Amino acid sequence: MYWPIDLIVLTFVILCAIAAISVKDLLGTAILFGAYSFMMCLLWAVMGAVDVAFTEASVGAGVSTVFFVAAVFRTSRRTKDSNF
Amino acid sequence: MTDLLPLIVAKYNYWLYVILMMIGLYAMIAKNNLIKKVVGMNIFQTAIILFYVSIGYKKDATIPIIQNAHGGHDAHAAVIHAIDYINPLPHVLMLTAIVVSVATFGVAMALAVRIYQRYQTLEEDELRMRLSE
Amino acid sequence: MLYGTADFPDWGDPSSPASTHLSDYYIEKTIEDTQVPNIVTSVLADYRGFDTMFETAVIFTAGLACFLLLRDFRGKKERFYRHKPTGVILHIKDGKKILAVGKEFEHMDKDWVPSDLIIKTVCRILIPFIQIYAMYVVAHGDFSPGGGFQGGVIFGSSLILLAISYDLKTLVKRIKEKVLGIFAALGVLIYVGIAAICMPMGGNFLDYSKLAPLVPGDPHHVRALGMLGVEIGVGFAVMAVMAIIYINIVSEGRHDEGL
Amino acid sequence: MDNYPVLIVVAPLLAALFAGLAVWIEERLSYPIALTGLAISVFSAFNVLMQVITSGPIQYRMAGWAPPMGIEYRIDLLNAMVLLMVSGIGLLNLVASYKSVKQETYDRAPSFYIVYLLFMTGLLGVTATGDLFNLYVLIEITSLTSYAMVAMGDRDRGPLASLNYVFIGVIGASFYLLGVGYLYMQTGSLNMADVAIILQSHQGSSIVLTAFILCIIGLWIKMAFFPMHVWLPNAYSYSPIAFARVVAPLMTKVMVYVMIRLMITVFGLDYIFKSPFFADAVVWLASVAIIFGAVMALAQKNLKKMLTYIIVCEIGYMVGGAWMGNQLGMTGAILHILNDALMTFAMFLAVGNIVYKLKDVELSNLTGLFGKMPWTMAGFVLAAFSIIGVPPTCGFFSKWYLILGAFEKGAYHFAAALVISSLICAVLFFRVFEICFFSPPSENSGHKESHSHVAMAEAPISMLIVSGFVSLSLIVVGLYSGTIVNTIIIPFLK
Amino acid sequence: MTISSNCIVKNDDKPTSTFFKSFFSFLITFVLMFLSWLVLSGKFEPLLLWLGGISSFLVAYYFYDLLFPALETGYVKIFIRFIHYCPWLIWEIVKANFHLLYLAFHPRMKELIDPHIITFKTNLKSDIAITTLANSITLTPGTITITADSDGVFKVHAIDRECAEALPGIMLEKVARVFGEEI
Amino acid sequence: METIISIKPLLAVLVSLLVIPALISSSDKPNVRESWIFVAGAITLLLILSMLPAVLAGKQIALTLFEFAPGAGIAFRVDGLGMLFAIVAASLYIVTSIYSIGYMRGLNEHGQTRFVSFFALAISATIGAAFSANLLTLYLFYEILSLATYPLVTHHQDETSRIAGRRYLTFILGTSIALVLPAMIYCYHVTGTLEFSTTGIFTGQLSKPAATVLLLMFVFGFAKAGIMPFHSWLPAAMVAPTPVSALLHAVAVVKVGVFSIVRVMTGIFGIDLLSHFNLGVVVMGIASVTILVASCIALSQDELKRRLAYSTISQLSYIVFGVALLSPQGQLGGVIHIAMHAFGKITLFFCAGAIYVATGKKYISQMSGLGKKMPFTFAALFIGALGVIGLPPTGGFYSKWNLILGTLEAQQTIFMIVLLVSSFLNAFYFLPIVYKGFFGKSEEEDDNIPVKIQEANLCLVIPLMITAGISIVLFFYPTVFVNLVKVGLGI
Repeated sequence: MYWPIDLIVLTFVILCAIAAISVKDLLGTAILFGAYSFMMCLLWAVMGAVDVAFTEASVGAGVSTVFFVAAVFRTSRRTKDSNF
Repeated sequence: MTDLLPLIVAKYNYWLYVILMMIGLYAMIAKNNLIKKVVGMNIFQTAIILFYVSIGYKKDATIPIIQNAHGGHDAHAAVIHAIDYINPLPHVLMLTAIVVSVATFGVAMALAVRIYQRYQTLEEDELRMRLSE
Repeated sequence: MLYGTADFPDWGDPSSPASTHLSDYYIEKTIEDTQVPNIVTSVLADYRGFDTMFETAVIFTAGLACFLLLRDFRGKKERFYRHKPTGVILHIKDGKKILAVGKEFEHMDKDWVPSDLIIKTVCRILIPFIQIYAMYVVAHGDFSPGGGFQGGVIFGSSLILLAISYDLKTLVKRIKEKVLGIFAALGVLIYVGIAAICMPMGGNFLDYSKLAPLVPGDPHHVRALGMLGVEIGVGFAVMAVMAIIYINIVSEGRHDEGL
Repeated sequence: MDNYPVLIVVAPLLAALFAGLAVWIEERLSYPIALTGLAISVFSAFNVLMQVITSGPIQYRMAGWAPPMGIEYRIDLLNAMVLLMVSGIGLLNLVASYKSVKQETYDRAPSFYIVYLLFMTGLLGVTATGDLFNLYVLIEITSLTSYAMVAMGDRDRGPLASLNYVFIGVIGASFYLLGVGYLYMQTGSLNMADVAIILQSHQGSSIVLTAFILCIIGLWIKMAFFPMHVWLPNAYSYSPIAFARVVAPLMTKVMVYVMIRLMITVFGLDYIFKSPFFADAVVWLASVAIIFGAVMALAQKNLKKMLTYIIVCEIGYMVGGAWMGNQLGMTGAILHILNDALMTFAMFLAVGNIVYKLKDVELSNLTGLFGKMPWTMAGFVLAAFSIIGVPPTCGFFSKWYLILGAFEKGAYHFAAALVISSLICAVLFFRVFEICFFSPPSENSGHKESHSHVAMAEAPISMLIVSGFVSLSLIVVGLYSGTIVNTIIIPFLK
Repeated sequence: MTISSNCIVKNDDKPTSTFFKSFFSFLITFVLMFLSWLVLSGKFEPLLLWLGGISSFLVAYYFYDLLFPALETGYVKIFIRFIHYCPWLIWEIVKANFHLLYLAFHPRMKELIDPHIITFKTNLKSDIAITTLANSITLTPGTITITADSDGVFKVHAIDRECAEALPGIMLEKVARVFGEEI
Repeated sequence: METIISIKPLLAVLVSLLVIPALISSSDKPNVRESWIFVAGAITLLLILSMLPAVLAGKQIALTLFEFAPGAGIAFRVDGLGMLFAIVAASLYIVTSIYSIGYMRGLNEHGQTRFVSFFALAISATIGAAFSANLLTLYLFYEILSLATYPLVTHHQDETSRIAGRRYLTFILGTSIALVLPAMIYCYHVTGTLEFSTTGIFTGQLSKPAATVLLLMFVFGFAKAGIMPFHSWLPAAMVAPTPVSALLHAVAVVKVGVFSIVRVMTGIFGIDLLSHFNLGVVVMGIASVTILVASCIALSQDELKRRLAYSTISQLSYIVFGVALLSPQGQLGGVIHIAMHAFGKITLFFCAGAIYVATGKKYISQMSGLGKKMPFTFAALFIGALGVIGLPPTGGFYSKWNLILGTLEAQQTIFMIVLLVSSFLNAFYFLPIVYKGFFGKSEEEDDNIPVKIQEANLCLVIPLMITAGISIVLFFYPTVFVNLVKVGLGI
């Protein structure tokens, strides 16, 4: 119904996804990953899947990110991964 | 080309899910860092969720919560038309899928921590070197 | 292979097969069958309740898996104590010696940062509200978006927030590992139990409508009540598991220190 | 009681939860609870099988909803057989595991049992369910539990193997989920029977084709079919033996079952074999898988690793048989699900006994085992013969049907691959026997009567009994394979 | 550098004297929780009310000491004064917003913006007062609290000299008044 | 043909099998253990003999145990051929048991319990093979026999036996899996049955090339028959203790191979089909090559047991040769050679074992003059040699005679020459041993001291006397066997 919003969010989703896997700082990845989840959640809210959006907001942007940060805290933050 | 354009436009959601999936798959295969791979895995899973949610979407329909039925007892007052509500089934399925993905994510992170404890690295090539020693 | 996509029905087409076969039934009959206006909840917890039961089991498994993988019952070798009034730090290298420390010393983490007062105070105030919101989400799954899982996650995050804003020891002291473990199992057990009770009551597995004699009130409402019970179970399990996973990851399973 | 079908699946789940609660009271309670749960499961499975044989397929509606709306369990002959097999093996392994779990996972034995029960729940559920999505959830339960178990095993390499397993497992499951999504998009239903009915009017659709390919590829990844097998050897050989004993025979076999179920019940054999090209390609691939698995097994120096490659090889048998496109091949594939599960189980039981005593199953360490552990080795030999395909062990009879199927289709390469792999297996196992039979040369000077009295060091009696029982069942099942084929498989295929 | 961990650990060693306090704390939390439940829910079915009651009870039982670690009689007063303080804060925020807009669109923006960090010490005692002040500073555009510790030492980042000079100033007085503390 | 349903064939197979637990449980009481063997052997033989009258009367005794597909299952059927083979195997089992007690105890071998247990298993499998009603059952017992003999071959558990065991399995198991199994399944695929029938099971489904390939797969696949080039396991297997070589590698194992080939040719293909496609000549050719080459190799062997092994290889081909003649006389001669050669060759092996136990000598070149020390043994050796060469007064003459008649009957003169040449070769490699034994001079022998008789112990000598005796008896009274063969082949 709101296809422009939809499209913009979709673009953001893809940008976030690509950024998340190509950043060298794993904490950055964590944050970008959270942003990705949040964008996804917005997208679903737009599509009317409120329950899914709610879940994704609490899980993807919330708990997953926390787990992620916790894991990075216990491992190393840097990665030698090249950009692509 | 003329046929292709409407094809792309009418189904852009589906195309984008394919792109996301490929990004996830790429990260899982090509990335050297295990945590990045886990991120790729999650992107892969969300892409599928996007796909399902897209299946359920209906134009000009509203969220699948029946509006005029609060209280439950006067439900029969209004007739409910299926066309007014978005298909709830994919949402249900995807709730489950999200749960599964977060469970997998947690386990994968725990594994990553374990690997780091043992080898002090999460880079695949270094791990391989350690293993072959 | 993925490009079978071209044959898809257009996005959002209301007459595509996906949205006409089953979903029509669900949308039109939910109220009649279950008296739950949130169709997602009714499908989740009733029509396809069996899926959800296993979904909860998946969560339980994940918690268990993290516990199994990371939980380390050995004490840490090194310990640090800080003398509160002076800030002098004692470093004890042999962990087997039990030091009888007075109240002035506190056990502290190796890479210790003083936790921020602002965050701490704000979280302190926020956490109870988050928790009541989580419970609200669980209880109102029938009417509005949300349900056991979301509520559980939110509740779990409130616990995690507690751990982050203070320190892990606070959380572990407050909610024992045992309690979390029991909650995790109990939550799933509530679900499976409710489902299983339907069998001796003469119904099929999960057939809440057969529970009517056990429940006071309107017998028509019994399915909704069943769903509510189930959601509460899910909430318990998810809450506990989220906390378990977090605690184990962040402390490498030692439950002593962490983010 | 009509609730047996669901009891098969729910009993282990309930037991897992009760064990999860009981652990906090008394750690030792978890084992009897687990035993009870699985015993109930086996009992129910047996009842269901009898019921199905006498009065046809059973439909069990969850929550009382009619099939396409709710989830149903549809148990026919094939299901019932696999259910009994899975629960039986689960129970037997549990009996055998008590000592080895204690030895291997000293401080987390209770958790082991809980995870084990959940794993069994998943497998049984996968077998029983008649709903495509429910299948996915259950597959995930089995996968998650196996990830945990694999990581629990070998302290050093376990976690890494497990993480790789996670990645590949997730890809596999996601492909399957995607396939189900495509199917759902085309049919609007998730119930297998319902989908099958609707699909008949959509035979030409490219969505259905994509769905089919995605589902099958997902399952192939999960069952470690040849090009997608890379995760299996590491994952299985690093997991604790008490778990390897059950995951090796069951996991892949249940996935093969799911593949056959999808082929027969959902898509329909007519649809699949309409164009011969695809099926031919799969049979070729299966032949390659068989040879590859056998050759790789030959290259291994560790007994556990060797066996894992044999699993890869056996998967090739079943996939090839199922895609043969004729009744004989399918019969062989189904019979081989049962037989292979039994013989791999027997094999791993014997290996479990050896591991219990030796800790390490590098081939070079096995010298003189026939003297030390004669009973264990007897079980090992029987299982090996079954894998080679020596009559009257059961492995021979499924091979028989598979080769017959190959002849009927004219797929001589597949028959050749079967024969060659049998030969390679023979070489493999006799190499092991040789090592075990001949003691190290230093002790072997002169023929003395005292030689025969090498100090026996057998595994605990509980493990031996199970091992012996299963090994003998190989012969019994082999001898009665005619009965099995005639009462279960043929009526099912008709 | 004292960590106020005493406020979250239950003082088990003197239960008799603290029981009453705890109970009050519990009661107030319970009431607060139940009120928020009602606000969220907006439904007054008996079932939901019961559930709300139970939930509030649970939260209050387990976590009463988070919200009100040590019961003080002045809480109600503080609450009322805090409500008075809010409009003023909002007005300050609005003012600061305009100031920032002015900065941002000023032609000599780069000269005007002169970020620096200032440190000052207050006499605020209670955690909650310090936090309130810190958050108020942060909420006001142009200034961000970097750290604040329990001794009342603040580190604030300000965007320009004008913002910096306004600190701690009147805001501190107001906050101190709200929490009944000396400046 | 009348068929009796009876459990006796099964019992005959099971007796030796069921005695194994008893053997194991009495492993530390050798006398008890050996008495168990005799009990089992006697019961087996009695069971078999009790079926003899019925079989001679032209009846068949059948029992179907498991039918796992139509026409394929585990089923027993006793006919003349099977009866002949079973009698030979069971009676020689008893004799060999006596012998093996003497041999094993004489050499103080290790692992005797294991030895006797697997021996019993092997016998059980042999009788099972003899009584099998279809190719599947035959294959089953064939495989069991292969596997059961492996621990016997590698009994010494040293490096030589390891290599021998490897070769043994490679040939036996390899060929059976790679050749027999596919061939068998192909037969089933084409015909839908594997039951032996006197007319063959094929009814025109096979083309000549297919039939040829199939037949060759069977002939080479049953490598226990030692058809060249799949023969070299047999000399290698001679590292086994002599009772094993005697019973298994002169009677049970190798004869099961030959028996299987005979069964396949007569019961699966059918004489008519073979003669229709003229396939007999192909088999005969292969057999002739084996006969001649093996005889020549035997000439050059110095180790007695190896010479005997090569002799066995060549003699086995006689049997295949005889059946492939496709004429009644030839078949009679071939099949009866199973029995005649068995008694002759086992005598020879017994002698070799007895010499080894008594003097520790393995090589023929060392045996000069031994005949004076061990006259009974060498006498038996002489009789056995006559039997194998095919000279009167031994049973071997009877079978050779019939074979030659058969070649004439089939008008295959070239093959008659093969037979004659090989007989000469046989004589060349056997008679010198006997001659040297009696008339040669051993190196440590001193003319002045009168030779003392130094026979091996009685347990060794009596069996070889018995078998030598039977060889001679068979020359005069071959009727039972002849009748059995005639009943079995329907000629």
